[in-house]
Amino acid sequence: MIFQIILLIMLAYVVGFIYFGLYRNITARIQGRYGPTVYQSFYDSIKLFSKNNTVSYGWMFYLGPVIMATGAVLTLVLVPVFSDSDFLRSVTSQGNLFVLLYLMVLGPLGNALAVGTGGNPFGVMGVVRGLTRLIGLELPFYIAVVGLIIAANSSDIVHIIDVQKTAGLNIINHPLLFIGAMISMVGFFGASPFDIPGAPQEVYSGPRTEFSGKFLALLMSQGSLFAFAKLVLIVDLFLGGADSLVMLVLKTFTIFVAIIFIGIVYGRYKVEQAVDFLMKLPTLIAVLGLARIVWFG
Amino acid sequence: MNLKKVLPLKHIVLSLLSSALLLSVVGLLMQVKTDMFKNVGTIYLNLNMQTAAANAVTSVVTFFRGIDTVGEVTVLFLATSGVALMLSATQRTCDKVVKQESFILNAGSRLLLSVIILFGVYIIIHGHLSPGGGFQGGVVIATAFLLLFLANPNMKLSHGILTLGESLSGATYVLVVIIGLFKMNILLGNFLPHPIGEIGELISGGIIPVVYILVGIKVGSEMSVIVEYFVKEDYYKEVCDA
Amino acid sequence: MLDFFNNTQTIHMIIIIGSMALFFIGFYGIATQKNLVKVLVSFDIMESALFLFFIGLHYQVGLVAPIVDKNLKTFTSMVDPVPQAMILTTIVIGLAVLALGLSFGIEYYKLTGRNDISKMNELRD
Amino acid sequence: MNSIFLLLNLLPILFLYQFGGALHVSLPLTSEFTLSLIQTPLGTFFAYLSLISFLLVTIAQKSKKLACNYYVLQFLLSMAMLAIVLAGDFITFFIGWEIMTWSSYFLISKSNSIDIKSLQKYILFSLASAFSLIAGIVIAYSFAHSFDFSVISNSFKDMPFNIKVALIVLFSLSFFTKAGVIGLHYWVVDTYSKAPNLFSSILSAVMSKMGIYGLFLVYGNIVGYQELKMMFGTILNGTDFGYVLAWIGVATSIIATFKAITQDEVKRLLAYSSIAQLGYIIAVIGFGTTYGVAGAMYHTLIHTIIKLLLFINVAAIVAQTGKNRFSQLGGLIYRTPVSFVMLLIGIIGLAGMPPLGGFASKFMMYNAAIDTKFALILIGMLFSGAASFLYCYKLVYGIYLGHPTSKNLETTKEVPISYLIPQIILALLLVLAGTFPGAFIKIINPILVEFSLSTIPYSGLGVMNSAVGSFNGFFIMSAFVVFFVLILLLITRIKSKAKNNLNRFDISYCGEVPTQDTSLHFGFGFGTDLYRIKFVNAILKRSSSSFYESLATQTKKTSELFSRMYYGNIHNTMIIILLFFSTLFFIGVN
Amino acid sequence: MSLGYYFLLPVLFSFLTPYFKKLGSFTLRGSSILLSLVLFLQTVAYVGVKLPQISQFSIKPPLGIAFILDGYSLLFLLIFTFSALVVSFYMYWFFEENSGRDEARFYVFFNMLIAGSIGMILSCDIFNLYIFFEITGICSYTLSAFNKDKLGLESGIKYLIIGSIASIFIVFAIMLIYLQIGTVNLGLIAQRFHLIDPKISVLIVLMLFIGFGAKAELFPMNFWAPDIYQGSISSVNGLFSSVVAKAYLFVFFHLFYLFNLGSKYMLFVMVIGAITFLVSEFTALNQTNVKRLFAYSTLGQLGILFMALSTNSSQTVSGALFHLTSHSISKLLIFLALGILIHKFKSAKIDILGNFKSGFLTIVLAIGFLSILGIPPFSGFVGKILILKGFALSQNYTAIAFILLVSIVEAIYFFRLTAMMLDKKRAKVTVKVGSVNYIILTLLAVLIILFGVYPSLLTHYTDLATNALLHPTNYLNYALGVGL
Repeated sequence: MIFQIILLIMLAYVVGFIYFGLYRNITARIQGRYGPTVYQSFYDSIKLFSKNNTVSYGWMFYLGPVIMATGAVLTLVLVPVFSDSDFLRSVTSQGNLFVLLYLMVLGPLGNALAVGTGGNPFGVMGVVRGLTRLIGLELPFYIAVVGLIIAANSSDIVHIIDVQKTAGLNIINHPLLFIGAMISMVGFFGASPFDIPGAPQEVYSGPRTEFSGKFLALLMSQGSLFAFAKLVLIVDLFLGGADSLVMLVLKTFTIFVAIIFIGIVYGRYKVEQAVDFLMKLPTLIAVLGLARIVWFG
Repeated sequence: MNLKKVLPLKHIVLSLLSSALLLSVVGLLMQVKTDMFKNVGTIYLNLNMQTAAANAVTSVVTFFRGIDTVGEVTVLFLATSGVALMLSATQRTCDKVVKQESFILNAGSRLLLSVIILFGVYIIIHGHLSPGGGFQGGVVIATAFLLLFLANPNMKLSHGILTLGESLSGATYVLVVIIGLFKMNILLGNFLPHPIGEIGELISGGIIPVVYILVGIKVGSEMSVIVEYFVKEDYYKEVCDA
Repeated sequence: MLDFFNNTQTIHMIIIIGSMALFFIGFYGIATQKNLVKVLVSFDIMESALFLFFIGLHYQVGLVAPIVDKNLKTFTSMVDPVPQAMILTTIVIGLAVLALGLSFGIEYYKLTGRNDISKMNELRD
Repeated sequence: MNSIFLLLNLLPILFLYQFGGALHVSLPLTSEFTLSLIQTPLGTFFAYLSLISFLLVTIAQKSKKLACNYYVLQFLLSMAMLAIVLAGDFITFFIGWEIMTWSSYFLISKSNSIDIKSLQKYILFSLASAFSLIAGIVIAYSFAHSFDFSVISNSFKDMPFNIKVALIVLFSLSFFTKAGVIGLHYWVVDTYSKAPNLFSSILSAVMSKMGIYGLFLVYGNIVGYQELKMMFGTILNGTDFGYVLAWIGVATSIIATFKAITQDEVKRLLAYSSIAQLGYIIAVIGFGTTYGVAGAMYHTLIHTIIKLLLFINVAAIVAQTGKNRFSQLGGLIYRTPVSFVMLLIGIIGLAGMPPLGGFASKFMMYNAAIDTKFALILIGMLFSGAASFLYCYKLVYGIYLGHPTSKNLETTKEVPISYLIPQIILALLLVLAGTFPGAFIKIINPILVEFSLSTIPYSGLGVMNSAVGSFNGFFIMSAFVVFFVLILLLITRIKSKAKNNLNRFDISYCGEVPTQDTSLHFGFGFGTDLYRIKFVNAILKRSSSSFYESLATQTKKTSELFSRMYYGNIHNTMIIILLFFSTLFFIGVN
Repeated sequence: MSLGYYFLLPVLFSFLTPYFKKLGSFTLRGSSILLSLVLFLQTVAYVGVKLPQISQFSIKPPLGIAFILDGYSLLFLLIFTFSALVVSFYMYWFFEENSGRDEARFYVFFNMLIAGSIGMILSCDIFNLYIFFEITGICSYTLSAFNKDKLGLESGIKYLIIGSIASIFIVFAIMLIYLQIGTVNLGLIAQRFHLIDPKISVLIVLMLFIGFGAKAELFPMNFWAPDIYQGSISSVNGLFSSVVAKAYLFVFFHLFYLFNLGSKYMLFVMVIGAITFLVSEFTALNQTNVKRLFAYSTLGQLGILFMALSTNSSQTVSGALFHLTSHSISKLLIFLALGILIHKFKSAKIDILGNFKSGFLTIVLAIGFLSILGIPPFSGFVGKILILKGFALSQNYTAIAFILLVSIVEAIYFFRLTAMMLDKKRAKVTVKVGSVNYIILTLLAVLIILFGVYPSLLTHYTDLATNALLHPTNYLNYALGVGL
């Protein structure tokens, strides 16, 4: 089991960074640039791990990234990666979808604590923006998840995957929910138009302002782990999971690309605009999907 | 022109209301049948031979409904105390003496005093025989003092004596009521021998004349006090204002 | 003509009308008069009306005062003594209240120079 | 003094433990009233909850010099609550309820920051609650001819439908007021924020739970969930009644959450948070399903723990610094580290994040909603939960993080140990509740039996089972700890020259160099920009206060109108009497 | 032991007062206390004796007048004599502090006030009752004017005018009764009342209603009441609230049930009571003078009592009598405690009085307030719940809702006062309570709590009283002289 966990983390680490690299690359190409290599982010993280850390604001500043990474890793191990194998099944069965929903917030909280300890106004600004965005951002995703749980009558992800084998994929059965969840996902990946917390153009690095060296590296690494976990989760929920590594990469990549393409097209919302938007159209779409399940399912 | 003065609406409405009430009450009372039940008074009349007072009203007042009279005396006493409470304090502060008005008036009133008091006493003592009694007699006595005050503004009553008479007669009256309980096992029992003589004689009727005499003393002194306070009030006001 | 008046019914009727008229004059008085003395007088008028009413209604033709004397040895065909006793009591009470009221009035007048009851409004919040 | 009352508080706990569920006392008060105490599993649960809370708060009060009468009133309050939860009939219940009302009133009045208006708000709402309760009680009595719970419960089925509804509405109104359902919460915030700091913890943690107990009592015992289902019919997989109640609860939760975010005063934030959390409980309490009851019960427990922890923590900080606003606090993390950790544990619980007990209770409630297919309710709860992260963060950031806003905050010392002991105990409880959620199943099952609902299967201390999924709290906690330690080890292995004890002004600040005078405690007031979001603005700009203020104005106007009649003109009074006589005369005679 | 002593001893005391006065103020005060004590002990001695008890005057009823003590009057007798005892102790302190008052006359009026009230509840003859009514009246007029200042005299005059109206109506009614029934004995009236012309009976009832209703402070006739309270000293307020008003109320319902009036009248009285309650409680909100405030509160409580007593159901009536007792004790407590404060601050303005600092007074006042509001574990609660229970049994939900809603209005001002007492921001003046007052107030507070936690002490007597009120067969037998 321990071996499997390590394997999974490594897989996620690599795939996550590659996707991140691809993200930068594709964005650049669309914007008519060349962009860095696919592995650039990977190199960055390795480099940062070995760099000197210039700044520390006490133990909470130290622990914040660790908590965040812990949250990401925990999320990762609790998401069933392969649908038909026993891979980490004994671990994933200990949790469920609700655990994941809340674990996804635990990490950012740890980070936010560290940022707060740092006391940099820009960092706090980013945190506040992120938390405010959360009000709207999670809503469509929650609705989608609730819809799926009610449809499957279980909050167990494995069960949801199993249901899709017989009843067909959720993306086909519940397209409205999928759309809602995808819009939320755009935000989760920090892509436009919801990339408010980082907002590179305005606050020069948002929550990460004061981090450097191994902390930044840790944050980057957990970001890629987390991104992978989220992608797998979406795949599990809507695309019936993946029974092999190839399928996994294929499906996650598809989702990933979709997110990128959405993200690149739009400019960034202001935070209240984002929340306002998210509370209207995506929520409405998701609620319609949900109503279909509850009243007509 | 003030419309309110020309048409005192409130007065008109109230007078109309009073008239309407008058008409309907009179209409109502006209239908009253008064002889549905035998009045308790006729029973008292039949019982009156036992009490041996020639005046049935007196026996009702002092005996059959005797406790009413205790209450009544108390009411008068309380009113006197109230009047005294109100008017005594200011009178003490203003203690001037004014000139004698007229000697003839003074002497005449003194002459009349004894006659009036005697008449009052007669009314009191014969309360159980003829119309009259303690209250009436007491008031007559008070008029004697009124005359005195009118004639001589400097006149002062001896409060000590009045209080003594008032207190003692009152206390005795209450004791008479209580003695009845011990003698006859009933409050205000007629424990004195009666009828002692013929109905219509002065000494007859047991406690009835006793009670009326006590009432007479009490009412006489109380009314005198009231009269004094009111008369002097007016008088002192004039004196003090001057 | 005299026979007509020598009739209990008629006498009662006259007494009712008269006493009630008096009563409602007093009623009108307390409702409209604002002078304390006048109000007290109105009360007295009302009370007097009641005395008249009560005593009057208990008089019947042929009955005499309830006192025995040399000519009348028994208590028969006499008027009811109870109303008279009651009225006696009520008169004294009325007198007592009147005296008390007047003493209040005098004292109040001394303090304020007013005897208008509608203007007694120092007791307010 | 403190020690005496500490022992006194300990006594009833031992007493209850001694009886072990078999307490049954009845004491004839008059020929008609009997005071009876019966120990039911439900009552026992709440009894321990309140008694232990009082014990912990008394420990925390050690460092404050409080007068004897304060302790006496507090003990009276705890006894009143004991009477409420152990009552076997409505008279005992009501007596306990009212003693609770006034003893808490006098306790609140001992605060230095209290004003008459807040006291009035508190007592009037409490009395309105009590009067609504007593109205329900006597109406029930008029049919059952007894105040006994069991008799009323038995005769409830035979009452006319409108009476049943009236009873449920009256009781609910009463308990809603105590729990602070939105619209009836007007008193809550002022009271919680202005009460003595440590007493606020009792108000929020225990007293509001008496409302919850009342709801359980009425819905579960007196009316019965079966009867509720029969009365109102069903919607989806749940009852109509539960659905309406759930919306009330969810609305409470959402509105209070947003209100909480915008507060500047620490205790006001906690007060709104308390309302919001009780909103969750009310949302699921009417479901009438196993998981609804279990969720409500578990959240009651967790919320008690959390709110005690947070209020004691805040009270300690306020006592230590003398400041009670986020705008006046900040940067205390390295001055009061233990307090910080305690608060951190508290808010993680409050936000309902996994390794701690807060998640377990939320999970239970969410499952209840899924069980009944009340999807929108569930989303409402999730939404409010997401929004609650904001105020959780505001709480920890505003007090402990960022920069100190005044000189003396930089020299503040750690709070006295007596404040920390209860906090540590509570934090441990919270961790345990998250680690061994299965233990709770053992507590809840007898109560479910009492309500004649099916029980929850028990499979180990760490496992929380539910109809639609389970999780292993023990596993998640240990995994979290293991990963945390591993990553920590990893990161400490990586040697890097880190400048510790860095000056707090050494931050990137747009090229400026901040000094002592620069205001750096940014972000304590966040939430105010929420006004720019239309939906949130719609919530925030509305307030029940205008309604109650206008009610007060109307009352005052009525009062003035009536006062005019008592103008004191005796002449008019006489005329009125005479007119009254005339009117009655003409009516009566003709 | 005779019932007549309740009247005769105070009368004897009053007649002899000038001589007590000469013996010194200590003797005067002492003798008054002794008198109250004797009467109270006599009342206590009646507890447990077989009721009704009768004490005849001159001649056997129905011809003569008698005092009859049944369960109903025993309860009131206990309240009255107890209040008198407490107030006479209190007045000891009062005259120590306020020397130079006309002490002797005060004691005359005070004792006769109690005696008159007791006479009203004991007498079985309506004309005799009227005389006691007047005695009580005259004492009340004078006591309210006792201060002899503008306010006092004004209140005295107002009270006197209202009293005169009331007495004229009552005299008229008595005369009509005698004309119709031929007697003024209550027993015979009760027996024959339904036989007389219904129109006349309406007139009689109406006049009695106006007469006693005006004195018992019922709604359209109570505009004078707060003025009276404001003008008089606060121990007298306590007596007005706990003795005099209760005596008129006693008579009102005694006659009400003796005459066996129909349900129409009951409904009417209930509505009038409800309006009284509503209007008074609302008006009380707007007061700044503490005496007026509690005057309105008294009116309001009388409203509840009128509502509850007119129901003819033993449950409600019993509750109402309990409430009445508890209200008497509480109001006495409040007025006496306020008297101490008013003496200290020389003002009755709430804003000024709120500045006192005395833990003892705060506690006893709070107990009084809570009791009147009907909050457990104080005696007011038992009364209120019994009333509500009674209404519930007759399924009169409107009345329940009404009482509870208006009670909230009542709570507003009671708790405003409480909050003011507890307010730490005020400039506080320490008030010392003398030992006599300490004992008195503690006694009253203990009684309130005692009746609250152990109501059986009192319910026994309220049940007796209810039975006697609603089923006055024994009373009628005695009043008719049957079996004497």
